[in-house]
Amino acid sequence: MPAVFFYLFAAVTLLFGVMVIVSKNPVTSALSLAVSFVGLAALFLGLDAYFIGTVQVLVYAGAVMVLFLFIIMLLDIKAETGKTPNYAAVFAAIVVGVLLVLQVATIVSTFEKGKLTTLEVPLRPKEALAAMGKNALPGIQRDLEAGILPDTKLMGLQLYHHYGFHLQIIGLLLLVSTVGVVVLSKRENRTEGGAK
Amino acid sequence: MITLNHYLIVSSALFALGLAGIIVRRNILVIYMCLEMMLSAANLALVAFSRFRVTDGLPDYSAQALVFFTITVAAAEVAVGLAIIVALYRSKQSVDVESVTKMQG
Amino acid sequence: MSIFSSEVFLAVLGIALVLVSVFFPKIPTRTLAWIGIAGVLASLACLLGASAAETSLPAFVAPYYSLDSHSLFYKGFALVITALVLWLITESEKTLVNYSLDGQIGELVGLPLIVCTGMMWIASARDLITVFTALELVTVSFYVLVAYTRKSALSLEAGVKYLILGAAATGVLVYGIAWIYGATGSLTFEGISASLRDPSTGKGTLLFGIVLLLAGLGFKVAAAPFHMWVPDVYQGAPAPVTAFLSVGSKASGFIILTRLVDSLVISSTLVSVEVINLLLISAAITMILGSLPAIFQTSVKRLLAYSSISHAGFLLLALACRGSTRFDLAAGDVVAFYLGTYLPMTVLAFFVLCVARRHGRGDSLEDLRGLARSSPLLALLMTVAMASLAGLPLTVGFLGKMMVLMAGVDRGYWGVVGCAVLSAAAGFYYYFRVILTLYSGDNSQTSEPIQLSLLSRVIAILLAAAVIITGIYPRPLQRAISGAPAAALTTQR
Amino acid sequence: MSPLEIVIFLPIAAALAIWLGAPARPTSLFAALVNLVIIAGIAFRFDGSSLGVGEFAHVSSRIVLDNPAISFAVGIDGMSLILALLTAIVTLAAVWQIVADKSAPFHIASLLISAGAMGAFLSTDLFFIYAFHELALIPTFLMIALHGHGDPANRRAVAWKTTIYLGVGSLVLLAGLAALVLNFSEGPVISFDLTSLLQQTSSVPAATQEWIYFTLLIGFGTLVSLFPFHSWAAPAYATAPTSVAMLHAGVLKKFGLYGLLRIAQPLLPLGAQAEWVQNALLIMLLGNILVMGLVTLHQSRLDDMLANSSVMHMGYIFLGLAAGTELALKGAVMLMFAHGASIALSFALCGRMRNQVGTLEFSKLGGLATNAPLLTVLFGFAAFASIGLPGLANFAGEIMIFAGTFDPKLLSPEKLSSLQWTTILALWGVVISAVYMLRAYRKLFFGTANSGHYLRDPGFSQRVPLVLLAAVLLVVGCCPSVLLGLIQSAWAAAKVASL
Repeated sequence: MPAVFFYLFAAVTLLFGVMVIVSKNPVTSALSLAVSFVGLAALFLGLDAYFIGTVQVLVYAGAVMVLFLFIIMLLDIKAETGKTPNYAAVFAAIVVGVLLVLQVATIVSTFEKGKLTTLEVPLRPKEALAAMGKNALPGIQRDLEAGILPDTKLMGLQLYHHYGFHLQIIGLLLLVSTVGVVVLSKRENRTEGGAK
Repeated sequence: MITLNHYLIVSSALFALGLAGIIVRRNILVIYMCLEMMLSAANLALVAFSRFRVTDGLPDYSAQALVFFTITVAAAEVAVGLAIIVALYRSKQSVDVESVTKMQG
Repeated sequence: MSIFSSEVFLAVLGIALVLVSVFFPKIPTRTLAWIGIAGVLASLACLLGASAAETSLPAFVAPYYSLDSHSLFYKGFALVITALVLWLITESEKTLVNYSLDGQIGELVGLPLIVCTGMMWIASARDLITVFTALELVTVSFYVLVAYTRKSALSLEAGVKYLILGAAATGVLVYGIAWIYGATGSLTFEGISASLRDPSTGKGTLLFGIVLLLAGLGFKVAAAPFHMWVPDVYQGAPAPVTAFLSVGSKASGFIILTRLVDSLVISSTLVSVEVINLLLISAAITMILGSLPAIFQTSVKRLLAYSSISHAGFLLLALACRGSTRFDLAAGDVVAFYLGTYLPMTVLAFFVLCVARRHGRGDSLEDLRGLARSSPLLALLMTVAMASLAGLPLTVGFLGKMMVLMAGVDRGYWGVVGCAVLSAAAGFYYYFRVILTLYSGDNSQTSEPIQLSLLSRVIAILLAAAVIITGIYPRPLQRAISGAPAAALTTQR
Repeated sequence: MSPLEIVIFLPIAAALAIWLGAPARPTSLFAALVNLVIIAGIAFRFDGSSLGVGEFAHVSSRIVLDNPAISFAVGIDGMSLILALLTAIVTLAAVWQIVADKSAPFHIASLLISAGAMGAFLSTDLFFIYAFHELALIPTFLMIALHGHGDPANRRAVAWKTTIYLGVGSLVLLAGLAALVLNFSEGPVISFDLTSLLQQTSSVPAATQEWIYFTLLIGFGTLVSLFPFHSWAAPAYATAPTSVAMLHAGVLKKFGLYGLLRIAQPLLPLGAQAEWVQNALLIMLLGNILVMGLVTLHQSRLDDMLANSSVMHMGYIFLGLAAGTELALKGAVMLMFAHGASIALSFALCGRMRNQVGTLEFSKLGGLATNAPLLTVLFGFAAFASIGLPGLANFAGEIMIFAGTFDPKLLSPEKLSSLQWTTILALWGVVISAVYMLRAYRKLFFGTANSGHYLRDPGFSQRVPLVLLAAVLLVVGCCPSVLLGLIQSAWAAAKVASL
């Protein structure tokens, strides 16, 4: 990804992230977060993670944030007014945040000494094809031969071939959360023993 | 040239923003959004690490699988979380953190 | 039936119970709960009958699934606590129905089974992805369980608190996993352990990830400084759920921590000193912050919450002592041993609270005054539980504490051992205060006699007997942990 | 099954039976009697000369944990036999004299304390020696807090103080024991077994031995009310119900001394001999004898006085321990027995007086002898025994301790050692105790009678426990060889004898 795009999307992600925190109106916060997530998705694309980037837009920016907005509208939550911010908390938050970023900056400055390569390594589909050998499914094989990164296909292979068990766990988790949402959001039923 | 470090700094900044939001904000819904920001920051770090650890010419997809699961889990958590917050709002008519400080001691 | 299929069976049973309770609301919850208990016991029987060398794992789980002595013990642990929690739910059915929205508590019976499945998977996890997904399965289920009785404002508050802090912990946990992955290039415990021997692994990166991961897990096990949520959530959640959180969730956190510490500390010295120091510092703070506030509590549930924190401190000390060959050989593993001692006494205490609640007594200390006159049996059970939690000899609680202290002394962690002694001394005060309250109160107070059903009396007495007998004869527990033949497991409860 | 196991578990079983509804008094009397018969039987047939170093009779061992190697092991030698005998006698007396209306809690507590003491004296595994002692903690706590004398707030405070002191003392003790066990075991297996520890040729360096010994001294010392850690004892005994006071002051408190003699002294000889440990111990025991003696002198109530005197007399036993010579150690064991019997008798009498007279203030009482000749005589026994009058058991013990400190091996021709100076100062304690005991005796039983407060001799049944204890004092006092023959064997084995 050209550097200018990186800086652009990183700025979008972070600036709108700041908006989430500082805006007093929850609707603004939610919308800012959605934009921030779109910026993040762009960063994912820059990292050649096309599938993850798409999912980020679909699930986060699409579904999750809409859910947030929906709830905010439903409950009709007004902007906070008249409250003076808790300056101690603001100060603590800034200190914690700055320290964290500094910490990470210090750590990443040591990378070159270790084995982590920080320079972008070009992807080499041909080499990958050789390494995968017969394990590669036909579709993946074709794409790799053509020199394209079959990101979504590789994710599919990964999820269904290697992480099937975890996919099942996640399925169970989604079921539990469905049950949970039903249980937690049903209205009080005054007639005893009534069905849901 | 954009390096791994750039991505990690952005990720840490996003994480720090989320953390700061949790500390500063009093609206539970906004706090919950900040939590999502923290999760996304983690995802960014994971994807960046996976992209810069090229094995056999491809990014390491196991980390991306984890990112996929994280996103799914986050969605599920949001669903349950919002249900709880709605229930709270129904009983207290407020989503301020001060409405959940009845227990002390 | 293989162990894995018994886990799948439990999850399916859990879903089935939820569905049945929705479509056949006439079926009493009690019946469903006992079906669930039967299912859990069947799985337990299957676990006892199976051997660690079982090879019949489906190919899609095999690479992520280990069946060593640890995972077998923690699986058994999850099953036992789930069965006991379901029993506690039947005991406090009346209370729960009062506080649930429509007099239906079917989900409360089904969800624990799914949680149990998650815990059993955590016990077998070999990589961080499995850990994360299974842990989230457990956590999300607990969000629902904690907030379940939402007619009670406290339960709802507890749910919100657990939700916010739990989600924050998840974020920190994932971020930690990301950095550990960045440093080691691996998401499996073996891979992490192997990369530590690689001299080019960046220590700073790894440590940053470890600190974050430990923070996230510290939340799950109620370790300081991530313990703030514990008192409120324990107080607000329904008592059976609190027991489940206090024992089951903690055990899950500790099996992950054990595996993590093993892969970080034992095979290499790259970060071992730092990790152990982190654990020791956290252990010391946890013990102090757990036991000192406990002195001032007026609610028994809150008291048990702080007690749970201080026990987490002991467990952390035990964790820091891992690799002390003398004691790992000894108890199989001091952490597992301590958890094994923690289970029966905690469940016993919560049982008494459930029954007292059912009979109109709240969970404040004053509400238990004169319980000995209402029910000498309940008072005796609570006395046993408190004595064991305080770590009085001849109860199982003492053995756990003694093992931890000796392991600490053996490794020369004097400062933390000193904190542990302080914490235990404070424990004498607050646990004895509960005992004193049970037996005091003047005769003028009206105290209705409390009747217990024969079955619950038998189970409760068995639990108390387990506390005392295991306290005198701990060999079966030790055998169960160190992976001795399954026959030895039968005596572990 | 070893008879010793029966002796330990019978009281627990009896307590359980009473809790389940068995008639309290017959059950506990039965258990106490059976125990006394068994222990007496063992004592009659006991032949200590056949026991070697660290060997015990009537042994039985059941493994409860593989590693750390803990086994439920029981065994008996001369010293533990004497203390078991004391336990059996005092238990019988204590449960016999219980006359409360709802007596079940009293019987249960007494039996549990008795079982704890028995278990501690008869176990030969450090784990169980420690564990059984703690069995008494909850009953003592509850009995003082709920059924003690005095107003509720006060007795509660006393119960807390006692429990916290004993609890923390036990934790220090546990730390010491853990350090001892860990230092003594080499290789992967850690053993708590006293027999194997005793038979092991220790290679623990002197410095380590010193601080472990000191830790044990503080830990055990707190349980015996060694001077700076004594302040729980007097109020506890003054407040506790009579049977609990008898058992705790008479028997259970001896556990700390027993532990020092059994564990610390033989296993850590270098620690015991260390100069600084010795001096610290001497200062502390002088605190017991002189400071507590003076405190006792100023008490205005009988129960306070007895409780404080009990603390004071522990100093003499510690003196025997400090001397470490065979004669002095035998004297210490002797005095443990004698003091146990005499203080139990004192508290039993004190309890009777409290019940009948209603007050124990010296200033309000007098001339009680007129209607109660038997009690007068018995109280005389207790008082004179406590002073150390020849012919009663305490005398034999005290004289052996004093003589032991002047053992030729310890004497240097030029000057007296700090130990001997301590003994000389300690002798003044005898004078102090004579003053307060005789003064109390005279004030209570003679002098002008105070109207409204009468004391009568008890009926036949209630005389039994009192007479039993007095008889024991007299018999042992007149022919100490009855006990000394048993003790002989205990010290033939001990390494300290070679001092």
